[in-house]
Amino acid sequence: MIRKSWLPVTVILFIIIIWELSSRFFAIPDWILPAPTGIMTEALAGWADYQHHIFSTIQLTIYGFLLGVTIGLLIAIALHLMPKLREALYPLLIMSQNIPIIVLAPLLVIWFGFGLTPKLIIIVLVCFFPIAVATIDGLRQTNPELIHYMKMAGATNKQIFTKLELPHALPSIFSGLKISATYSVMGAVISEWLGANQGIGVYMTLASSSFRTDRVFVAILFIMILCMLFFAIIIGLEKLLIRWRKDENG
Amino acid sequence: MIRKSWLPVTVILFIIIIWELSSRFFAIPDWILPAPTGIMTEALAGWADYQHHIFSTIQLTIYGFLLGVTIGLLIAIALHLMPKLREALYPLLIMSQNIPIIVLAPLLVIWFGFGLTPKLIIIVLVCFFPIAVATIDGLRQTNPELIHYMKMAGATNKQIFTKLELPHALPSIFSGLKISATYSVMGAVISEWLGANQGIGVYMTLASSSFRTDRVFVAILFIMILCMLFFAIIIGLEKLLIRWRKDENG
Amino acid sequence: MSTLAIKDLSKSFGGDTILSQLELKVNEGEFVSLLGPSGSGKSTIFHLIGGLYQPDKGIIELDGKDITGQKGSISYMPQSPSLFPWRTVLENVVLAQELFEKPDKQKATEMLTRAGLADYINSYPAQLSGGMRQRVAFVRSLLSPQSLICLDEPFSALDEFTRLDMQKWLLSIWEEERPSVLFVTHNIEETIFLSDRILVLGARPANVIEEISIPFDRPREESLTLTPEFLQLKKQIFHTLRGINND
Amino acid sequence: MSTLAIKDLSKSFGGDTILSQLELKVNEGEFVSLLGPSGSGKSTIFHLIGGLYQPDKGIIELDGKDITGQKGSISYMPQSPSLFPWRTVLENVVLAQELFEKPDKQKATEMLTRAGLADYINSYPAQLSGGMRQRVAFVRSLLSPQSLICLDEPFSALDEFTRLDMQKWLLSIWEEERPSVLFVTHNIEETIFLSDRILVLGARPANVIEEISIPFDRPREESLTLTPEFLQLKKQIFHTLRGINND
Amino acid sequence: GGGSTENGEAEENASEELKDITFVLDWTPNTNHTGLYVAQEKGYFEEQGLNVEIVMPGEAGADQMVASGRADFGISAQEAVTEARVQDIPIVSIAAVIQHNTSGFAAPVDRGITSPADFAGKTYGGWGAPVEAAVIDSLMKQEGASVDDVEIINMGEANFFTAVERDVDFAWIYYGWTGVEAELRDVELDMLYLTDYSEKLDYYTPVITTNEEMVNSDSETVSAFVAAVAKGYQFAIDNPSEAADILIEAVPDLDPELVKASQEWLSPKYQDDAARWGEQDAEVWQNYADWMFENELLEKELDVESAFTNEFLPEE
Ligand SMILES: Nc1ncnc2c1ncn2[C@@H]1O[C@H](COP(=O)(O)OP(=O)(O)OP(=O)(O)O)[C@@H](O)[C@H]1O
Ligand SMILES: Nc1ncnc2c1ncn2[C@@H]1O[C@H](COP(=O)(O)OP(=O)(O)OP(=O)(O)O)[C@@H](O)[C@H]1O
Ligand SMILES: [Mg+2]
Ligand SMILES: [Mg+2]
Repeated sequence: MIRKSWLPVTVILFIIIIWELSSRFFAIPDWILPAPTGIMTEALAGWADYQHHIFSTIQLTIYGFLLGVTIGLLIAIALHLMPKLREALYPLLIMSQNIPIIVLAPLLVIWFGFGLTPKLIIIVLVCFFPIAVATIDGLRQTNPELIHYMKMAGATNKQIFTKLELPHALPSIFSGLKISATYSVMGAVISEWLGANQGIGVYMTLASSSFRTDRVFVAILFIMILCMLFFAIIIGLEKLLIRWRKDENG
Repeated sequence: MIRKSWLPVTVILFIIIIWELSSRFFAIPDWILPAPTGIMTEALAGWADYQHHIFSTIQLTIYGFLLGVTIGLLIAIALHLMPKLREALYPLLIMSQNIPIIVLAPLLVIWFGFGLTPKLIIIVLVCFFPIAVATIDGLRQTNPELIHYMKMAGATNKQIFTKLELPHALPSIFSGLKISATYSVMGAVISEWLGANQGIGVYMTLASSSFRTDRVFVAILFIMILCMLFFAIIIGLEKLLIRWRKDENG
Repeated sequence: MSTLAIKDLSKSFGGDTILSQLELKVNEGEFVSLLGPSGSGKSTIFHLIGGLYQPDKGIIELDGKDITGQKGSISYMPQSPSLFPWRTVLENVVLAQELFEKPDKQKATEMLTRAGLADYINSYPAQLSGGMRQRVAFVRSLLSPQSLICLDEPFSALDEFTRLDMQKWLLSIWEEERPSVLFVTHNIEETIFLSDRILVLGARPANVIEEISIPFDRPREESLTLTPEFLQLKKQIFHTLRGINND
Repeated sequence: MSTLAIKDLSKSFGGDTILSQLELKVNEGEFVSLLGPSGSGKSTIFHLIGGLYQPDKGIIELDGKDITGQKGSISYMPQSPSLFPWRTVLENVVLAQELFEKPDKQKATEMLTRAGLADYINSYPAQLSGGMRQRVAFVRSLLSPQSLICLDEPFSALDEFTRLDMQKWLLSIWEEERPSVLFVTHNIEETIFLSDRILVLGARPANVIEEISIPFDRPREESLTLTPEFLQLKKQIFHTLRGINND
Repeated sequence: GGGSTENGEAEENASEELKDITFVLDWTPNTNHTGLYVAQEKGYFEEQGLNVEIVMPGEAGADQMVASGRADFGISAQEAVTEARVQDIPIVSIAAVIQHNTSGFAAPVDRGITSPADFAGKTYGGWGAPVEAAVIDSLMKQEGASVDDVEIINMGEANFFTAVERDVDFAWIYYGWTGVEAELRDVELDMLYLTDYSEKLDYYTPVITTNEEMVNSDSETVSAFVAAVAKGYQFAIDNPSEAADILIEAVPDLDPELVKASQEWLSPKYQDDAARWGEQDAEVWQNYADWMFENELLEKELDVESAFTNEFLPEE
């Protein structure tokens, strides 16, 4: 892990250096694009003021992501096991991705108030879809030779599912998890625009409305860090669970 | 096709009927949630006024989606063929999904003006990621036995890619395409909030700011129809290109 | 210990009729072999018995019970090993058992050792040679709980000695537990050495064109294969098969 | 028409040494067979020649040129058919050819017909029987342009007659074009019938423990297998192999 | 003499080549913007040799667009210009669209909020800016109450009518749009205007802005633009109903009924008690900047002189 990560770190450092230099060279005003050093200064100086926003968003993201993934997996499994249901509900799944927040927000507020519920719904809506699509596709791509064997051996549908299709779909599921994890942090930030008192989303809108572009970028910095963290956790889990692949190619 | 689609149509009709009935029964005010009949009335009455918005969005979506898919595929292929590059750039891909529009929007407009470019950038940003992740994962999951054969047979890396890995990854690529197609319409709508004079996004914000909830729902109706259309085209293409799977199970 | 009776079985794929009005019987504790040209429909017969495909016509009975299209009645070894790449050898062999009862890992380990795979118990299938994978699939079928065993070319990838060893092992298990066995092979010596009865399938559409009862006593010794009676029988079957091929 | 020379080749997986200081030579236009117990390393030797694995030590030369770790020098038929599920039979057999030149579909169709697959030219692999898939892989290797052919148990899934037919076909092609052939099989009769020379591999770590030159003239007839000299040779090889297995 | 030459030039330009101008709104088009659309429709811009494109900023936000020169002119508000200038963002207010602040706190009558003291114990729905708490506090202090007793929640994307259905008791609205909509819906509101409680809060909102670059080096264009806009607003002042029709025509997706009613309400308020439309008073700027600074809403004091100018307004 450590040996491998120097390359992306180098690239990122390189980009930051280019950015800093061009900021200085072209004298780009801070309110358009602050220099990395400016952002870092603000990040360090303001830590005490904004850290509660970050922890609040982390919490929200975790709840939302776990809920979203659970729902996504359950939907995928249900639709896979019941092809009739898949036919009937697949269009609804797609539709669910096309309700703009601007419309959903008022409805959610009227139905659920300004509490945690509407925010979780937003994150779930963002997260569940990539997981569900990837899982359904993964389940359908199981090696037919192995399915034939399982059927001949007398496996019940449940056994075919748990012992064959699910492990076989794991790589696809992780592919979906990676997309969802990436979206979950942004989902949480967006959900905070829907009426929250703290969180990175709140911090960012305030910063933006008072023209503190440097703070906006501090917010983005943390969104990115969070996201990379989530992503790293998913990849770690993937490595842990899909061991055999490594051996196979080794 | 026709025989199969009655089920989802039934479900959707059922939902619409429930919605209509509860609208009437609970006397939900129109400005919170208009009844389907109300939405339809407005959709029919206003067609001449808003149809140019729809065609504008369709055009934008198609350009953006095609561009996004192309870029997503190219990135995935490049990262797959050059593992060093993958290591270096993967984190950047993830980061690209975590730049909130609120921050990006001013920068894009400052750099590219109010024209087509910034809008396309937004759609591409939304579309390319699911494609890229799904394709990379699909390419990596190629049956190692077949890769061994190809190597022994003297296939160049390019041949292994074009003759084996790419056709093998097709189902995964389609899985990514489905997710991207779903997002592309919403992406176009969002990109229109970035300063456009026409498009469903414009129509919707105008409707929303003049408290015309029925029009907002007309906009959603068309977003959904567009999205289903795109999705159907992708599924059609999938059926056309991945013929052998059907035969195999038949 | 089961009786299998196949009556009037027909099956076609697309327009091709593969099996037509096939009649076949395996008595309780009997060891029956199927011989036939490549592509004649032997594996298809297994798939029909196993309930994977529905026949176009006909009935399959196990112990007098109609099991047409019903799965899980047989212990099965497919022609290609069909191992799960993410399971170790040990996890793979207990798979069929797992479907019905708590797997007996102790016994599985013993049987893997007997099959010469002691060092590979925790390896993944991709780390094995072709013959090793076949032995894993063989052990898996022996560990299944059903009493009708269907083996589809179980020893095709083994060298003569490993093959002989496996044959003797199979016979010893068979003599002890007396399951009914339906066996597909292309090796005429093997089929004579193992079977009570041999059914020869003709070319398409396949049907049993000759039935040969093997007169040799049990238990059989390896030396049997060198006796003139054995060679005579081998020659006879050889000619029958040549007849089919020259049609 | 190529000369293959393997010198001092060693290979291990993890801690297990599979091959140790292997020496092996295939002369121009020679037909050489490898015999050895299951898991002894025959397929691994092929993988090394084909450049799939890098050896731990040693050199592989083709026509005096070092091809260690270099791919594409041999025409290869793997132990498991390795067909592409999304390609039809015809598209599959021209695959190896496609890598180097414009595929000759005319010739491919003829060869498929010769292999008894005329009716399956446009079928997908999943629609074929085990033996049919093996023949497809065999035709594919015959269509590759390289002049050293490596065949890994090419006929294991075929019945005696299809097998004999394929053997005779292989011999007729060989006699016409005189490629160098390296052949793996478990069938002793087959190996005597086909080869100029037989190399017997010992148990792990594998090395050539016996080399047997086959004295029979060419072209060989099927009747050869019934001559006493043939049976004598068969017995000899049988005993050599038994020796390995009893170690 | 000089004046006539200028006019002659302008006319000449008109017949030859129009100067392209981008104007960016603060939000979606509404009656605050009527003068612009009138100037557009009636050809006042063309008379001044300008070809104006009006764009909505969407998520991009008008102020940065104007400051960076991507847009030549835009709509903003005094509070935003103040904050922006303190952050060294070079935008300048060149005309006040409405003379007095028409915003205030609104609540459905059943909440019983008739004076700032009634805010105590109620829930305020806002957008989370510190200025909100400060304004509420300064109103409540006059009646001996404190903002500490108000629960403030962020209502995000929800609109006023939705928010007051749940949880929220009162919110900060522009009467000219949301208040008029309430009238149309027969929702009875209690409306507490800021101007009724504090002089200092009578700031200009909205205003028309441009960037310092334009002010310093292209004053001709700025003058021409402001002249056309002023004519447009003058028309809206004189002919509310006709002006509303022009806006509806230009942006047919707006709700005509709301536009008409809103225009009726707003037209007298554009110029109000000022000598001419668009006039800005240094005292108003100074007062509000001081108030913000006192309430720790600004990091440093505003240089009022450079924040706005009346120099481009047409002579009356
Ligand atoms: N799923 C399928 N779809 C279409 N045709 C099939 C399918 N399965 C088998 N067949 C056809 O049925 C015939 C018999 O196949 P089967 O696998 O039973 O042969 P077999 O006797 O086992 O041959 P082998 O000895 O080569 O394994 C073949 O011609 C094959 O092409
Ligand atoms: N990728 C791998 N990883 C680890 N071990 C391997 C791998 N490939 C082969 N082996 C080991 O190398 C040994 C030789 O394998 P190989 O496939 O060469 O045998 P073989 O002689 O072809 O046997 P068979 O006749 O059964 O096909 C076996 O013990 C196998 O477990
Ligand atoms: Mg078969
Ligand atoms: Mg092998």
